[in-house]
Amino acid sequence: MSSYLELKNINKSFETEKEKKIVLADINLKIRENEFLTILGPSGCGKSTLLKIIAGFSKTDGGKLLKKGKAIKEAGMDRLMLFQDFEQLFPWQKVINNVEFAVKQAAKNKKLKLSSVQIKERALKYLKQVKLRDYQNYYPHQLSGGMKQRVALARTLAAEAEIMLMDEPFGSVDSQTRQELQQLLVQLWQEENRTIIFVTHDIREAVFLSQRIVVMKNEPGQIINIVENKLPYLRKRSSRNFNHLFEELQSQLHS
Amino acid sequence: MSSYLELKNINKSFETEKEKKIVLADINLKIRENEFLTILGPSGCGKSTLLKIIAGFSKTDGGKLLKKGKAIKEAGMDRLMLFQDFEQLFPWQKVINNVEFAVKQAAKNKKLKLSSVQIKERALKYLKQVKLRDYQNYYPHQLSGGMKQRVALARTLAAEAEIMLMDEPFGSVDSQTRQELQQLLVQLWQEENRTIIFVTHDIREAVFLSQRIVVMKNEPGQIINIVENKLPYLRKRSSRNFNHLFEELQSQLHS
Amino acid sequence: MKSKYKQRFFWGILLAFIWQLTAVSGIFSELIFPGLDQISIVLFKSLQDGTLIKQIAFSLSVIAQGLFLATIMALLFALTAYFSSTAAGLIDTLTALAHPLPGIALMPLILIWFGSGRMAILIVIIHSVLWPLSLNLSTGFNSIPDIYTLIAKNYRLNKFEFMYKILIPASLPYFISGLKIAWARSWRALISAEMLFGAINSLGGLGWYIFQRRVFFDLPGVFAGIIVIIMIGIVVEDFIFAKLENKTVKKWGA
Amino acid sequence: MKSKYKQRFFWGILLAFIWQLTAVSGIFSELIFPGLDQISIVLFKSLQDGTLIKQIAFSLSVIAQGLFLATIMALLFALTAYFSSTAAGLIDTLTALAHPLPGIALMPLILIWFGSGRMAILIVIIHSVLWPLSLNLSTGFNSIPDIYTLIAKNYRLNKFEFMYKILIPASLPYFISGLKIAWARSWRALISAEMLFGAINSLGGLGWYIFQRRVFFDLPGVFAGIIVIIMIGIVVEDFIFAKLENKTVKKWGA
Amino acid sequence: VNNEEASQQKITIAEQYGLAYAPVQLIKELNFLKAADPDLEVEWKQLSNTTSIRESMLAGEVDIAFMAIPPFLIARDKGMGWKIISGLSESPLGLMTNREDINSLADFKTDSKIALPQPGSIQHILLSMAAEREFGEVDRFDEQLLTMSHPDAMNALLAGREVSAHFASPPYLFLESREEGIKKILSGREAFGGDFTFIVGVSTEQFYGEQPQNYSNFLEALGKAIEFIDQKPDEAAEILADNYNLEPSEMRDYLSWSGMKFTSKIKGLDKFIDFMAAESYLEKNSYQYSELVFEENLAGEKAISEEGASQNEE
Ligand SMILES: Nc1ncnc2c1ncn2[C@@H]1O[C@H](COP(=O)(O)OP(=O)(O)OP(=O)(O)O)[C@@H](O)[C@H]1O
Ligand SMILES: Nc1ncnc2c1ncn2[C@@H]1O[C@H](COP(=O)(O)OP(=O)(O)OP(=O)(O)O)[C@@H](O)[C@H]1O
Ligand SMILES: [Mg+2]
Ligand SMILES: [Mg+2]
Repeated sequence: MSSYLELKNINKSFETEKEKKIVLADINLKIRENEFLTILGPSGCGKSTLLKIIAGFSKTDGGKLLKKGKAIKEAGMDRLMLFQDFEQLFPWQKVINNVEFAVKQAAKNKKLKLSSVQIKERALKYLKQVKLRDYQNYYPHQLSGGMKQRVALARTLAAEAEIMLMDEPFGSVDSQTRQELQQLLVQLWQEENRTIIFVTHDIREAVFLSQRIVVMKNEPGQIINIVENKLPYLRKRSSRNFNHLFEELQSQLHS
Repeated sequence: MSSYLELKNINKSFETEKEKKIVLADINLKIRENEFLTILGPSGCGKSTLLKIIAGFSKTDGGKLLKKGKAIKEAGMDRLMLFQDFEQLFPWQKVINNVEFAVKQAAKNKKLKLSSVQIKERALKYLKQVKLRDYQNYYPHQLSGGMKQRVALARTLAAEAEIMLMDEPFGSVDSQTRQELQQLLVQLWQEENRTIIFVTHDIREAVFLSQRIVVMKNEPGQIINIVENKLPYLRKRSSRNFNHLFEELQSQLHS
Repeated sequence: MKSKYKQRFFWGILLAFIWQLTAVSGIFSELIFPGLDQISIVLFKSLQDGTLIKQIAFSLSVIAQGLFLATIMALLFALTAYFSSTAAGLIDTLTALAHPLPGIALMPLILIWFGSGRMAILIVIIHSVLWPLSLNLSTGFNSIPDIYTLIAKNYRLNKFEFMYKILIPASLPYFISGLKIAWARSWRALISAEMLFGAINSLGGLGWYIFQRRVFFDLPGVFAGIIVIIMIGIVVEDFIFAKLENKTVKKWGA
Repeated sequence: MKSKYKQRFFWGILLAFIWQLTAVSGIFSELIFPGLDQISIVLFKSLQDGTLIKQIAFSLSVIAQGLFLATIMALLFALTAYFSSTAAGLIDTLTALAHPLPGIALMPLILIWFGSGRMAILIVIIHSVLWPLSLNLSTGFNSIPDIYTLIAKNYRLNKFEFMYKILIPASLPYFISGLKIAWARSWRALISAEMLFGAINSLGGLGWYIFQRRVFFDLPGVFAGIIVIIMIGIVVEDFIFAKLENKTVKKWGA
Repeated sequence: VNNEEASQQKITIAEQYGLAYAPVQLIKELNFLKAADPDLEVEWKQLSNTTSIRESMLAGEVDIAFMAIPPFLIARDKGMGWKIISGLSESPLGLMTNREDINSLADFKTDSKIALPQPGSIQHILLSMAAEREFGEVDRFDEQLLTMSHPDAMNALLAGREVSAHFASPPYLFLESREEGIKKILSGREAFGGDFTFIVGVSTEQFYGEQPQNYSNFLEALGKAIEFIDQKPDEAAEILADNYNLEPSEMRDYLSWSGMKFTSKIKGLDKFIDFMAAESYLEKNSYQYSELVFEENLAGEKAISEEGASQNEE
């Protein structure tokens, strides 16, 4: 197995006033190209921290992060992060401009020249996918929580990055929209060859989406299991195998 | 049925640059004392807006909000709101002080004198319930998303309000912790006679928690159905009736 | 918006009324506390004979230039300090050095090094404006939520893009409040500088106008000058700053 | 923290070195550009005979008082403006009126109304500090995220609790940057006022010290005074403000 | 400063407000300098006080300035390379008070404030001279001084609260003496113990050495202006009235006020030096006359000594 992204012995701790808090301990993980990987684990086990390390935002205490064998030192548009926060949109830009921002930066990064019409078109395409086309002229503070999350999703998609790091992107999205977005994501991933690392709390979501599921535990954050999910796409939530895997994971997590 | 809280013909719209956006249209709802009510509905249908109106934060365009027959004009500690946002903790206070804040205000409101030891004890009790006792000396920015939500929950519980308005409090909490918190909430509600209005996207959560489920639709935000949930507490997620109700609600929402 | 002007108007009238009442009451000698009638006459005369207009124009042009230069410099300072911690050390030290020094204490040096012309006045204005503005800007830059910085890194914004796409809009409330302070400070600096540096071939600004009135013991004239400053201040506040805020910060719901 | 002092030290030494080099090079006449040796001698003498120490103490005590009063007033202004929109109109108008007026233009009025004593100096300091500080505070108050205000309403904080539990901590970066500006401004105002009002009871402050040196054409003395101001500025910046920031804003991760 | 050529063609003169500077205003109004050399560019610089003027001169921004003898001496003593061109005027000065209970210096309480331009100004030196003579304490009033420009001081004196006395020069002296309740308790002449030159013209050695032609043109123009006021006071008043924001008749009164005298003679220089050196306002205590005055005016040396002698007889 050629390792596309490789995390070797990653350790991470934070200094607090009273103690040195170990957040991630000895994380080892190999991620294949075009893989859809989800990370499941209890609140506070270090999932966001791990994504931020892969994105190149945080320094580690030790260990290596390799992409195609080369060490990654800083953030880049190849690994685009969708944050867990609601407030990741630029409040000073309208929804459409927030998405256009990603289109422009992506084009610049690929040395592509796009006209402003093309930029707007692409941005609108993604806004439509998250069902917010009608809200293009809203400012972020005029949106609901779930809508903000979807705009952020649209922005991330619009960047058309090689690797997408998604931190609970559907946390505040209603179940129907959520299922649609999950399908959209799978479709996109199948069509366009991307690698996706997806953090979620929703075990069903993990089972529906990913090829492998990384299960983490808390205090300190460690990988306790990596589960292969060989169910064929598109997966049926009501199928026996689906629910079987769900239960297996649930019992692992609740142990 | 004596109506404890009553929403009569509530309408709400926002002015945007280009249009007048109608968010809530003709909301009528009677809520009984000590009821556990959930609100289900698609993202952006006005659930948060509705809670804010009940809390007394937003003016309506028309309609009335009555508590025991009397019009409610402003916010008060009888209706305590737990916001959807991650950033509702005071960043300048440690976790423990954030919770103590609620204890103190509640005591003051009830003209109770508590010693600082008592205040701390109560705050710690609630922190323990959300499993964050060990994090009492952390500042909010040192917490993960789910941990912030739990501290906010602890703060809301600590206020011991008559009516609790909870806006997707478990959005970023992992499934196990979530189930534990759901149980905690039901227990608290049964023991201490509170009225809870709870917004969620998770149909199973609604079925597990509440006596009645308000189903809303989008554009404009309206109530399309109110479903009674007579399943006996404590409910079993795997029971046939549970899943039956789940499917019924799902089909209503996805229609 | 409308109501703001109404309020302004109301309070303006009220203050004027109180002033006039005090003047008429005779508590203070007329020499010390002239009535608004006298002041308006002087103001009108000065406006009519054209010199005051020229002096206002002169002062405004110096202020515009000084503010522009100082803003650019403050931006440069705050930006360099933001991006390089070594530079931050230097700029920090410079600010701590220069900020508390009153222009008047530097007068001898400015006179000696820059003379007493437009250049000297500009220096005084810049010295007055630069430090508080760059302080406010720096605070603004450092108060930006981390997440925007991370996003900027992620999308590989270069420093320049980062500056105008993120830093400045995200710290705009600080920038605007800094600019307001800067604007007021530049007026103050200008008036004092003009008073102290005087005029060349009789072409001075509003400060010199006030100074001359004072020398000639024409208190209504002094007040006429002060009123002009106030008027210009209010116009700038209401039309420029209020517009700026309405078009930005307020619209963004911050 | 440590590295900050190191940097300060490094840059301080470097600037001093450049200064001395320029002085020794003879590009400027010694009258214009005295060497550090000369300056230190004057400084040392002045310190030794005790008057300078007294003058520093005097200036510091006036500043402390002025800053304290101005901060209280600015808080009152900003708070009243925050809570009442009518008051906001008045305070807005007052600020727009008074902020751009230089103390020096108001000197005749201050002299007549408040005399030339400590009171007058205090008035000049307050006039210098009050407006920018209350502006920064107001901006800070108005930039607080809505959610905190809602929570405050929900938990039924009274105005006073709201103020010290929410408003002030939530707008602290603005408050601190306002205080820094206020601190520098108060120095500036003090020095100018002391220069203009002269000595009181033979004491006079640092401003008077500088003015006397200047009048007697003693440039090294002027620089000695300036160096004292700078030193005090740096000490306050590094020990008071830096501590304040480390204990608050930085710790909160803003 | 700039290139030689340009500096040959430009002369910068610092002007100040005050009746004692009237001849300078006349040079300006009547274009005496242009008459001598039409190519000469004349820049008139208005600065707020003597200290600023001194500093401008130090910077090479001003070629010719006018000030009282003490501030000149202080700068000279510190090593400034400049000298007196000529005397300009003598003028009445007066310590004016608004307090009924003050009739002499002895009546000042320690908390009565005396306003004057600044320490080291001629007013300050005169007050110190009087204090030394009457009480043997030069610095008797130093703790009661308020540094104020003349207009501010007059204002304060009229307001009658903060300031008890003002050491005034014309026209403020004249304006104040017309006000009810304000009286003079000490004149400049009494304080000094004789006549003295109030304002002198000063220039730098550099200017003197590099632009001899301009220097002599200026000296000539100054002579012309002084003569003009002397001989045609009405016409001079007419021309200057506007400049001082006064009615011509008022102007004429002021110009001919007793004690107002426009003359190029320099009086009292020795005495100022002696006193200021004795009281350590100056470091050096003896100056060659030629160290202080440009050659063209050294002829006046004798006249000065004679004047001094005649004063002492009075
Ligand atoms: N600046 C910090 N200082 C101290 N501890 C921190 C800091 N930032 C994060 N942590 C700790 O790191 C741990 C992991 O945080 P992280 O945000 O990665 O959790 P998570 O797995 O994403 O949780 P969630 O599912 O709730 O979002 C938490 O225990 C948190 O307290
Ligand atoms: N200030 C505003 N201006 C204009 N529209 C607004 C404003 N605030 C909210 N809205 C609109 O109100 C609608 C309802 O918002 P609300 O936050 O109540 O939704 P919600 O049901 O809570 O959604 P979610 O489940 O995503 O949190 C949204 O369509 C939003 O765009
Ligand atoms: Mg997380
Ligand atoms: Mg919501």
